[in-house]
Parts: sequence; C-alpha cells; structure tokens
Amino acid sequence: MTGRRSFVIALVATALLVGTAYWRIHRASEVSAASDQPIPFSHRIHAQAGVQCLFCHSSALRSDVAGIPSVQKCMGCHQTIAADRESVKILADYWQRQEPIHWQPVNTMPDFVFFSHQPHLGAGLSCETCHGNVGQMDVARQQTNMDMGWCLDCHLKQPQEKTARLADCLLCHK
Amino acid sequence: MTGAGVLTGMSPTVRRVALEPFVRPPEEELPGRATWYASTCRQCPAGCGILVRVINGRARKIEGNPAHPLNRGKLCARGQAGLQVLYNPDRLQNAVRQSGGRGSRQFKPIQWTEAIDQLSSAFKSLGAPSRVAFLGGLMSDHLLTLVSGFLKALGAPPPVLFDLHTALEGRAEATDMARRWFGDSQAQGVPLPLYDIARAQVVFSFGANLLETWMSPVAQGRDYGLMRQGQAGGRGLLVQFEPRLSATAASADEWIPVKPGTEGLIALGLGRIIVEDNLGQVGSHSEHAHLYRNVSVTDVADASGVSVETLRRLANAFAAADHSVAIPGGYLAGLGNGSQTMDAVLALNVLMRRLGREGGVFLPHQVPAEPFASSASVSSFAQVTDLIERLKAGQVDILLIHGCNPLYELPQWTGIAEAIRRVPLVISFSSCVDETAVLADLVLPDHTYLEGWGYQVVSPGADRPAVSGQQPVVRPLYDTRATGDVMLALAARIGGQVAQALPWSDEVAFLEQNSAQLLGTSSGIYDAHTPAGFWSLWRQHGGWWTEKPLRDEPEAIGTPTGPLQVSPAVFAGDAQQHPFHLIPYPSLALSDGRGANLPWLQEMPDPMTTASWNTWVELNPATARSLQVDNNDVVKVVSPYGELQAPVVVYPGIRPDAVAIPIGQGHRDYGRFAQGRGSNPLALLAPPSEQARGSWLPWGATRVRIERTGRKQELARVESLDGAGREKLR
Amino acid sequence: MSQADPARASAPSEYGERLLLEARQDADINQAVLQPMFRTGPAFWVLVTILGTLVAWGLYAWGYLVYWGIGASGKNRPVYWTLFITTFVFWVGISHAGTMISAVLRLLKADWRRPITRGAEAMTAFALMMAGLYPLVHLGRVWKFYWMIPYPNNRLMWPNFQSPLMWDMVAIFTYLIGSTLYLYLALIPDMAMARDYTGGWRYRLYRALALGWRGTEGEWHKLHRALSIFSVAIIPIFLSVHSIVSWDFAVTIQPRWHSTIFAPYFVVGAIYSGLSALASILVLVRRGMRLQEFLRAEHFNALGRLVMVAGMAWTYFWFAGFLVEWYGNEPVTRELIRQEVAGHLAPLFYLQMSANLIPVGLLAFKKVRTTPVLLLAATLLVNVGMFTERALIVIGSLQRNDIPFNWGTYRPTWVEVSIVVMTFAGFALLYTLFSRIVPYVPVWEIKEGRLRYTMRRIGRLLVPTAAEIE
Amino acid sequence: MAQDVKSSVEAAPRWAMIVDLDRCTGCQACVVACHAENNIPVVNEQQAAYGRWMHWIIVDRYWEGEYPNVKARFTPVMCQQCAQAPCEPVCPVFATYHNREGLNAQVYNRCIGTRFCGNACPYKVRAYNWFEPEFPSPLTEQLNPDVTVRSRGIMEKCTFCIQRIRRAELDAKAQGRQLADGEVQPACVQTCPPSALVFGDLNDPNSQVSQLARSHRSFRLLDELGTDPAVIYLKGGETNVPG
Repeated sequence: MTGRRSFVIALVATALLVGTAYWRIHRASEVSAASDQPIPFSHRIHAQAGVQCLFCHSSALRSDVAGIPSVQKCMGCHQTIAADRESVKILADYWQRQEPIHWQPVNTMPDFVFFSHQPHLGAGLSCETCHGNVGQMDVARQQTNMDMGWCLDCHLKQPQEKTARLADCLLCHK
Repeated sequence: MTGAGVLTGMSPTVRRVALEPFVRPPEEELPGRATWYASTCRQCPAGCGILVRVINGRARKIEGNPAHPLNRGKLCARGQAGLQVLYNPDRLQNAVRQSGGRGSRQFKPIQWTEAIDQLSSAFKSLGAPSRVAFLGGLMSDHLLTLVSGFLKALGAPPPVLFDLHTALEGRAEATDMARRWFGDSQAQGVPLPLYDIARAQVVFSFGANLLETWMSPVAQGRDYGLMRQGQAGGRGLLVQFEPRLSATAASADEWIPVKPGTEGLIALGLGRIIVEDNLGQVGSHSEHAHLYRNVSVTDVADASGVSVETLRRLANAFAAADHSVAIPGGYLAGLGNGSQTMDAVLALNVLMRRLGREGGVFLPHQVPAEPFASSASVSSFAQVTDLIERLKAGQVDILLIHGCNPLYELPQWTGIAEAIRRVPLVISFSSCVDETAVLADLVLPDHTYLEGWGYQVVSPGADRPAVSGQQPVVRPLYDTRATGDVMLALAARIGGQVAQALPWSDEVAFLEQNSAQLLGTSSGIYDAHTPAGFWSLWRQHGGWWTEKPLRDEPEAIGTPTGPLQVSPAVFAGDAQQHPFHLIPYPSLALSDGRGANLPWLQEMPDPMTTASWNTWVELNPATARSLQVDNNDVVKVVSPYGELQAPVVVYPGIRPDAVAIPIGQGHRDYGRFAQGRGSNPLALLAPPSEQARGSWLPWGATRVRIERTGRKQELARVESLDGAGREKLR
Repeated sequence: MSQADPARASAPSEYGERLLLEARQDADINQAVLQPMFRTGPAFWVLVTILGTLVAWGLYAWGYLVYWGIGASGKNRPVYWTLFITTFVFWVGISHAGTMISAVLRLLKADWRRPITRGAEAMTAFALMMAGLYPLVHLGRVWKFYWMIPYPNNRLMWPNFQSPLMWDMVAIFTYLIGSTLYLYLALIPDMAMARDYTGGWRYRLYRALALGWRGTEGEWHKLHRALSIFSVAIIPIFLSVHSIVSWDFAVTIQPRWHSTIFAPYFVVGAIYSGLSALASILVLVRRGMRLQEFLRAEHFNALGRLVMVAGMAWTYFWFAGFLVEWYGNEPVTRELIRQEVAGHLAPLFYLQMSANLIPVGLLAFKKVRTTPVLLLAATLLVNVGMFTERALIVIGSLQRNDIPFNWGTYRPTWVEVSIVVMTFAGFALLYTLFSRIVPYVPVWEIKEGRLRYTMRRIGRLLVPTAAEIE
Repeated sequence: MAQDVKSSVEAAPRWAMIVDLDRCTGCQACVVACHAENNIPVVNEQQAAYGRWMHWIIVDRYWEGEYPNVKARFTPVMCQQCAQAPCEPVCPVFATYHNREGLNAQVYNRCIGTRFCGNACPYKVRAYNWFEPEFPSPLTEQLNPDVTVRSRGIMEKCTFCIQRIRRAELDAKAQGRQLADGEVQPACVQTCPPSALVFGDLNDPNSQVSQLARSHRSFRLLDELGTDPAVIYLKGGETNVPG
C-alpha cells in the first residue's frame, strides 16, 4: 500500500521535473509572448498607413541588423502626424529629453548565432518569410521559433552545390 | 535555457543584447555595420595613425591607418591596447576634489563650473605670474601650444616637460646631439635625426632598442622587416652593442656585450680602425682623421672587453657596405658620459659620409606651417630639477600637472613628493587616480585620446613631414573635459591679455584654424578651397602629410675640430660594495609604467623572459650560480640610494657584471590592475654625478649588490622552466 | 539431499575442502548465510555514517566544481586530464575481476569460485557505477552531457563515433548492463530462498526480486542456460572494455600514449588490480560478516595464485612496453623515462614498480596466500601500485610534449581529491549495504557444489567422485 | 581557385598563413591584437603562473649557445590549422571539425569541454576557459560583437579570424566580385609591424602566400608528425659578420 503511494508520488515528482525542464529549455525559443514596449507602438497602423518595412528598418538591405529607427526618424513624421495621440506624446517627450528609447527585442537569437539580414534579403527572401505578417499585428511577436533546425530546413533546400557552404557550422557560429 | 543560463552562467555565452537606437544618428552611421574613424595613437610620443572600428557608438578595435606615412597600417602592442585606456574600469567619471585633504584618497565629485571657479579665483589672487608652474608630460602638440600661449600671456614661465618614457629613449639628449652637430648658429629647435634602417645593408645600433620602445618602434619595426627581406641588395645586417641582450639584440645578427659605459670607446675604436686602414669606398678619411687622433685600439679593446679582432671585423663590415648606419640609442643617454658617447657613435656616420645618403642619416623636413614647426617638445632634465627646486623653495602657488606622473616617474632623490606637498594648490589632469593625483587638490580628468581632439607632429620616423590628427571616435564616456577647453575657459575667466591670447571658443575652433594654415600647400596629399573643407578632409585622412617622401640632408657643420673624447663613465656606488651595474629598461608592454593599468598589457608576455604581471631581476647564469640563486628565488637588490625585492630570472643574455630590471610595475595607485604589483627600479637610481652635470637623468649609471632572501615567488611565465628554452629535444 | 548420509560423515578430513560444509543441513546453511544480513551492530552504522559523510562531502565538491568551472581542479595547459581520468581507468580496471571470476571460472568449471562469485559480480557492478561518474565529472559543461547521446534532433547533430570517448561510453554502458543482469540472474534463486525465510519489508522486497521463483526443474534448466550463455557473451565485452579505455590514450599522438601495446597491457593490469581488490574485499567481508566457514583458506589460496599469475603477466607487458619505448628512444619518451628514473616523477615510478612487483613475490608463498592479513596487505599494495601506474600514464605523460616550451606541471586541489575519495567511499557504501540486503554467499551454488561431490565406497576405501551437473 | 564553378560543389579556398621568422621581432603586437579581436579573456597573475593564460598565439623564444655567444630566436605559434588534425577525430560531439576551407573549426556553443582535443594537439595551442571570463564594466564595451564570448568549460583557439573572413566574403558577394588576395587579414597579420605574418589562399597559385610557400626557406612545425599544417614558416636567415 505504502509502496504504491510512494510510487505515485515519485511518478508525479519526475513528471514535474521533466515538465519544468522542458518548459525552461523551450521558453526561450518558442513563439514568444509580446514583450511590453516603452511605447504602445502598433505595426498594423503604420502598415495600413502604407509605411514599408524598410522605411524604418532601413539597414536590413545593407547590414546584419534591420535596425530600429532613431528617435529623430520617428519624429520626422510625428512632428505633424498624429501628434496629439497619447503614445506619440510619449515619443515627443523622449525627443524633448534627447533620450534613446529602450525597445524590447522581439526576435531574439542566442548571441553565439551570427545572423545577417543582408545576404538573406539579397537571396530574395521577403521580411514576411521569417517574421510573419507583422503588418497585421498591433503588437509584434516572434512568429517562428528561430532555432537551428528551422535555419537548416531552408539552407539544405538550396541548390546542391551551395549546401556544403550553407551547412558549415562556421557560417553562423564564430 | 537562456533565462537560467544567464543566472548560472550555464549558457555557452554571456548574453549582451542592447536595443538602444540613437536619438539622432551620425550620418555615416549604419546600424550593425562598423564605421572606421581615423585618429592618432597617444600611447607613446611617436604619433602613429590609427583607424578605430566603431559599432553602434562603441569603439571595438584599433588598427593602424594604412595611409599614414609613419606606421603604414601597422601598430604595436601598446597601440592595440588603447581600447582599455578608454574603457578602463578605474577611470575618473567626473572632476573631483580630495575632500579629506591631499593624500587622503577621498575624492568627492564636483561640478566643472565649480572647479573652474576655484581655478580662476586662484589665478586672480595670484601674487606674481611666476608663481604658476605647468608640468607637462606626454601631451599632444596642440595642447602644448595652447598651454604655452596661456602661460606666455600670463607672464608665467613656459611649461616644463618630463615623462619617463621620453627620458628613457633619451629624446632630450638626442636633440642636444642634433643641435651640436647639425644646428645652425642661431640654435633653434633642430628635429631629431632620422636613421634610414629600411635601406641600410649594415646597421650598428648602440643601445637603441629600435624594435621595442625607442622613438618610433612601429616605423622602425617596419623598416627592420624591409631591411631583412625587402631589399634587392640582399639581407641586411644588424649588430647590437649593449650590455643586456634586448629583444632588439635578439633580432640582431650579432650581439656585442659591451662593458657598460664603453660604447663610446668602441665607436671611437671602430672609427680609428677605419681611418687607419682607410676602409670603405669614400676616398680619403683625412678630413676626419683628427677626430680619432688620440685613440688607441688596444686600449679600447682592454677597456670595453671587446677583442681587437672583433673590432676590426666589425669596422670592415661597417665600412665595406655602401649603405650602413650607426645609431646612438636611448641607453647611452642614461650613462654618465652619454653625450660624448652619442657624439662618438654619430661621428661614424659622418666619417663614412652617410649623411643624407640612402640607408644613412637624415633630418625630417619641417611641416610647412607655423603652428606645426616646434616639434622637439622636450625639456632638459636640468629644467625639471630647477622646477623641483622652485617648488621646494615655496616659489610656486599653483602647480598644474598633465600627462605625466612625476611621483612614479622620478627617482626619490629628486624629492618630488615633498616638493609637491609644498605647493598650496595642485591640479592634476590625469584621467584616473595615479600616485600624483593622490597629492592633488583637484583632479580634472582629461578625455582619453579616443574621446578627445588634437594633433601630433610626427617626429621622427616618417619619411615625410606629417601631422597626425586626433579626433573623438566615441562620445565621451563620462563627465570628463578636454584640458584644452579647461584652459580656454580659464583664460576667458581671467580676461585681459590672456583672454586675447586665447580667443577661441573651444579646442576645435583652435584646431580648425591651425589646420587651415596648411590650406593651399601644394605638396600635401589633399587640398581644399575653404578652411571648413580642409578641416573635414583633415579628419577624414586623420591628419596631413605630403604626397612624396621629403627629408632633409643634414650638414655636419658642428663637427668638432679637435679629437673626440669619451671619458670613462662614472657609476654611483663603489665596485666593492655594489659589484653589479644596474640596467633598468623600459618594459615593452608597460613602457614607463603608464601601461600598467591595462590588463591586456599586464598579461602580455615579455618577449625575452615570457614573464608578465610582475617585476623581475635578470641575472647571468654564472652570476646566479655564484650567488646560489635560481629562477623564482626572490632577491634583494640594494643600491646606495634604495632597495627592492623581486624574483630572479636567470637570463643567458646579460653580462655577468650587470643586473637588469624592467621598469613599469610598482605602482602604489593607478587602478586595480596596476597597484600593489611588483616594484619600481627607479627607487634604486642615484642622483647625477659631477660628470653628468645634472643635464639629464642618469638612469644607467648606478651600481647595486644582490642579497638572497630565501623566499620564493612563482613568476607568471608562458615558457615552461622544465623545457629550459629549448626548441626541440632532438 | 536433505539427509547427510553416514558415508559422508565419516569422510577423511583431507577431503574436507571438496565436501563443503559436509556436516551441515541445508536449512542450517540457509541460516548461516542469512543471519549475517540481520546482524547490523553499532559498528556497521558507524561505518555507514562515515562513508555517507564522505560521499556527501564529495558531492559538495562536485557542485563546487560545476559552479566555478574546471579551474577549481588542478588542471592546466598542457595537463588537461588528471586525477579524474586516472581514477576512471582505475575503477574500470577493478570492475574486471567480477566477470573474470564468475564468467571465466564458471566456464572452466573451477569449483572453488562458488562462494565468491556474488561478491565479485557485485564488485564489478559498483566499480562500473563509480567509473561511470567520471566522464561526467570531468566535463567542462556537464549540463550538456546529453550531447554525447545519439538522439534524433532537428539540428541534425549527432555524436562523433570516431571519438574514443564515444566508444568508451558505449562499452561502459554495455558492460554495466551486462554485468548487472548477470549479477541479478544468479541472484534469483537466493532471493526466493530469502523470501521464504524472512518477513516484513525484506519479504516484500525479496518477493518482488524473486520473480516468483519456485525452483522447478524447468526454471533451473532455464537459469543454467541463461547463465552459460551470459558467461560466454560477456567475456568479449570484458576484454573489449579496457582495450577501448586504453585507446582513449593510444589513438592520440601524445608521446608515451601513442602505443600499440596499450590494449592488452591495460586489460592485464585491470585483471591484476581487479582480482587483488576482490581478494582484499573478501578478507574484509569475511571478517566483518563472520563468513569464515564459507570463505576458506582454499579460496584465498586459489585467488592468491590467480593474482600472482596476473601480476607476472602485467610485469611482462610493462616490460615489453618499456623495452619498445626505451629502444625507440623517441626524444619526448626518453625525457619521460628520465623523469621517471631520476626526475620529478621518480617517487611515483618507484612506488609503482615496488607496489606491483613485491606482491608477486609474496604471493609465491602459500603461507601468504592463505593468511588473510598477509593476503590483504599484498593485494592492497597491488592496487596502490596500479593506481600510481595509471596516474603516471595519464598525468605524467601529459606534462611533456613535442614543444618543450609548453611543458607543464600539476598540483591536485581539494576538489579533485574529495571527488576521488567520494567514489571510493561510495563504492564501499554500496557494497556494505548490498551485503546486508542480499545473501553475500550464493547459497544455491554452494548446495549445487555439494551435490557434485559424494564419497563412494569402492572396496575398502572411500573415493570422492564428482557428478556432471551444468 | 574560384574561377572554375563547373564542379558540383563551389570551389573553396584553403586559408593559410606565412610566418617569416627572419622578419619577426617578437614584439607581441600580434598577441594583444588577437586578444582585442577575439574577446580573449585576461586571467590573473596566479592563474597565468599556473599555465592557465589564454593567448591564442604565443611567441616562443628559444635560446641558443652560451654567454657571450648566445642567440635568442622567436617563433610565433598559433593554431596550425592542420589538414590532418589530431584534434578533430577525438571530439565526441563534433565541436571541432574540418571545414571546407581547410580550417579547424571550433564551434564554441557545441563544446562540452572534454579537453580531449587539447591533449591530442601536438602544438598545444588550444586554450581552455578554466573559469567564467571576467570583463569588469565597462571593459565589456571593448568586446567584438562578431565573436562569441566563451563561457567557462569551453575550449577555444585561433580561428584565423573567421569573423573577418566571413565579413569580407559577404561584402565581396554583395558587390558581386571575387575576394582579392590580401583582402582578408586576421588581426595579427594586420598589425604585425615588420610584416612577418602573411595570410591568404593556398589554392590560388598566384596569391602571396602561395609564392612565399614555394620559398627555399619554408618549413612547417613538427612536420614529421604528418599533420599537414596550413601555417608555413620561413627560416630565419643567418648572416655572420664577414671577417
């Protein structure tokens, strides 16, 4: 009898342990919950207003990172546009104080991964391929869990003479 | 895993994601891509051109500027470590006052306005302008010009310049020598001579550590490479004359372990042989025969311990080569008979007609603009001792100290500490708390050279006139302020002719105006129509230099009419009591100790001993055996004027009658990486003898004795002692 | 076989060795084996506590190592492997005795093995468990150890089966599983026996472990089949395991490691140290559990002989290896030999040689072999020697390499030592508890042995005859 | 090399380095440059004294002869990037392996720290993170964002500045051209004052390294071990003063 109870307890304990471990490991890379940003910024509104991704994230074509627009760039439009909105007022305050805005990263990569936007856009990928249709979102979220399997999945589908290079660890890990 | 990872360090890497966009980005900035800014290295006086890799507003790497005529894209270890000057964890973050009084080490932050108020009021309430003193060290030329102008207008004596690095490379003495030989009648600043190592077939270096810290090591290192493998004429030859086998001697083909103080005699001996046997293809030597009239080769051999055969062999080699040069190095300047020795060495070039010849001796061409003319920015050691006397006599009320750390860099006998204590108001511009700052009332930290403006006239080393421009590559990390701006602000406050003498709103205006002086110089690599245009090009290129090589041919108008004299060197301490010659030498990593707060340089292995992080005492194996000490045994080194303790390094490349100790460690303050580590051999130095006439710091003219302590201390070495320096077991 | 027949009773004493426990009833034997399990006096608990504390301390040390990094141990560049790997090799060596005894001797039908098989097999299992810890302990990032396990993953990453460490893992696990099963199989009948003689938690435990053994012909037949299959199957594993361990070293080009003789040399060394360890343990257990009447002079005698032979073999292989090194005169190896003969490795070297050679001489005497104390001394000495030997191979060799500029030294730290001690204590602890939970002497094997021999009267004299059972 | 793209797999370079011992002055600029470029942690005096320094390149200094006829020679030693690397087969998790450009890849985030490669390497050029590296703030700002910061328990070594190679390749690709010879320069090569170090592609017969490799002075470290290194040394010359 006692044996059975202890067995059950042990079972539950292990289950909990495994569960937490799994959650810990996958929480980082899973499609993440939206992180709260210093300013309630909506991609949807801007997309509907016809702003292209590359207008704000302008360095994606030429650099590793897509780039977060400078306060100056934001103010470039918001001097006049929607200047009375609450969220824009917050922005204006930052500009007043000449203080950088600490945006929360949405798409994170472990820092032993060296990803560069430029070659991917060069290869003809579109932003949506990896980031999903951010234009439909009020709050941007990570759409795909960007783990190594996900990268390889695409790299190995490339023309056969390229795969040797595209599957080399040193391509992304340095 | 990331979350847990950061906590426990179990993630493979430390996560550093900062999403901090600019408020208003610099127009050249592209997020995620490096921007390279051209500037000037200030780790030593040479003034190499650098490019700094800046990403998202942070400097990440320093590299040589390939376009720069001095270093051609190359850089030395200390130059590479410049980042840690900028990001040093022990930097002062704002102006501070010592609240607990001087020496209390209690520093209280103060506002800059407050600080300048105090300064100006002090200047206003100054009795006589002569009661101000400015002690400058490794300061860039623009600041020197500003400060000189300031003091001149004030009617105060000009700034006194001293830093141990330039003292050890013997800049002042080299300048004197150049003035004696090449200076015209109205002896104004004659630049340092320039030795064309790259194209020489034979280089005789007398105690010049060309490849370590002397003058312009990067340029000389580059030339050395060319001299070895870059010449059509075949592999060049380097012979090194010095009592200790330095890293330069290690690269040399032959090392002549000279008895300290007899380098000059050897030079005379060589000259004598050349004259006697009429060696070389330069025709008759009769013109210079008188220089060597009363030299006896055998006496030279006896005195120096170098055999007559060797002397003849070397004389032949030197004379036979079409391109050969003899270089009087910094070590000579530390000897009692320094000036005579240097003359004797330089005379070899004159004798062999090497002045202005390929692979010979040149003088750098002046930069064709007034502000950049004064290049030889050194004071004689006499001026330093005079200043100290004035301080002791209480004739100074305000002492400003920039770019040097006299408490560390001057030997005790100068009594610098007491002297400074005498001064009512002491201002230090040091960017971190060093030994001197501890004795200051106010510390007004200057920008580090990666945050500040300036320029440096390149001398010597470049094959053409060049000015290295210095510009900020990052926004200042802390609330520091450029000393130039402080002086200007002060001048404005004082008003009167001082304010008129320094009319500029800030440093940059001053620099822009000065740079514009070169506007319309046809020989430059660039030119512009407007000062503004010129200024932007200046910053782009990191300075200004001429398109083509341009050097002057020196005329030996000052050649002595009588025979050359080299009197025997006098050493402090008698040979019985103190049997060993002390050879303190600048550490390749820490130079004169200003590198001691940079972890990269602390851990950098010394090329010869592969040791790091500490001070050591180099002994010849025979000497060590006779003293019954071995590696890592701590010995006490005692001179008539002081003593220190350090572990032994048994060093095959040093004379048995000499002891070598690297300079650079032994800081009492100066940050976590420097303080309380090793000891400072300057403590052993003796004051100048009669012979030295107090004209310079005789750092090579002291005798010491060695005492065993019985203690052991494991020195951090890369080399394994078991391996005993062998390459292979075969 | 319930009744002791008169002929047996009147057997001459010189046959006593063969006719084990002649005068005993089966029931008595059962009791004689079971009783010691229940005798847990204060001494026992004291022992358990001491061992327990040592293990706990060792675990703390391990935690410390993981938290601060491998730097907490005395390793450096170039001495990347030290006490951990040394002890690992040592334990794997120890583990070789068990199968040697029960598998090899079972096949050879050496009857004297019967009372000591279980002790030996238990030793194998526990030694392997201890050995198995080290590959984890010495990892720089132990929390990533699972990357060595081939499991499918979307990163398409697999372990590198070229690496000796992978061979190691496979070999060790195979051997551990094999030997544990082997131990358990031979345990089943005794579990049943214990089940029938005990109550309380022991009863429940034994009932579970006995798998409802009833002792029918069919069951006995299957058991014997299984055991004989196992004993054949496990011998190649037993030979391979230490060969593979030796290849950890032999496949590198590190001078002194890069040797072709390592595999057999290591195996022989393993048997040597294993058998010695077994002998030592038997002496101690015999004393501790008062099993004098089961573990008798003849067992020690035979075991002693084996150890002696293994010792000779080891000496031969050592000399063979040394000869090649010495004659090859490869500079670094020469330097190492110099260090061993007259350098900083000399103390270890002479300890190794004396501790390994002296016992061979001692064990030549029957007096030594049959006197427990002397046997204990001799065999302990052997294991001191073997540990030193491993230390010399692993740590000694790494201090020298082809570029004298990079030679190194090594000073152990408390962390390393604590962890090494932990495994010794852990082994002892497991073994002690084991001896209190499981019949240390395999009752059924003894009984079986009894059955093999009977005294038959032929004419006027009694002749011992052996029956074929297995 | 890259001219023939007929083959089914893209042609790859074979990166190699020349070390001209006749030029090397032992000035240690390469050592510090390497620290700065590759985020190599600085340990401390005690650790360094115990042989736990992390330099990826060290300048061996060898003594010859006795005073007064004593000579010292310098030999910079970094990872030799062997074609037949002893360190590669022993790694149980492929953290170190041979890549298509002839580099000994060291994948930090894959390394589990068995240190087997360190034992296997005959040149002993692999450095191990004995403890968590320390960068007291703001020294963190000096870290090169293109290079992983290794945590404790990870083996690291010279990578021929792979991050610079990749950067140059990307830029060349973006501008649609081939890499030029000498375009890629590891930190040590870039800074070396006497230009004792040269870097380039051995598969390109016209590259500077290929030409220097054909010099009569060329040799390779511990060549007898058959590791086929990609680092080629040029013997230091000996000119004795005639007489």
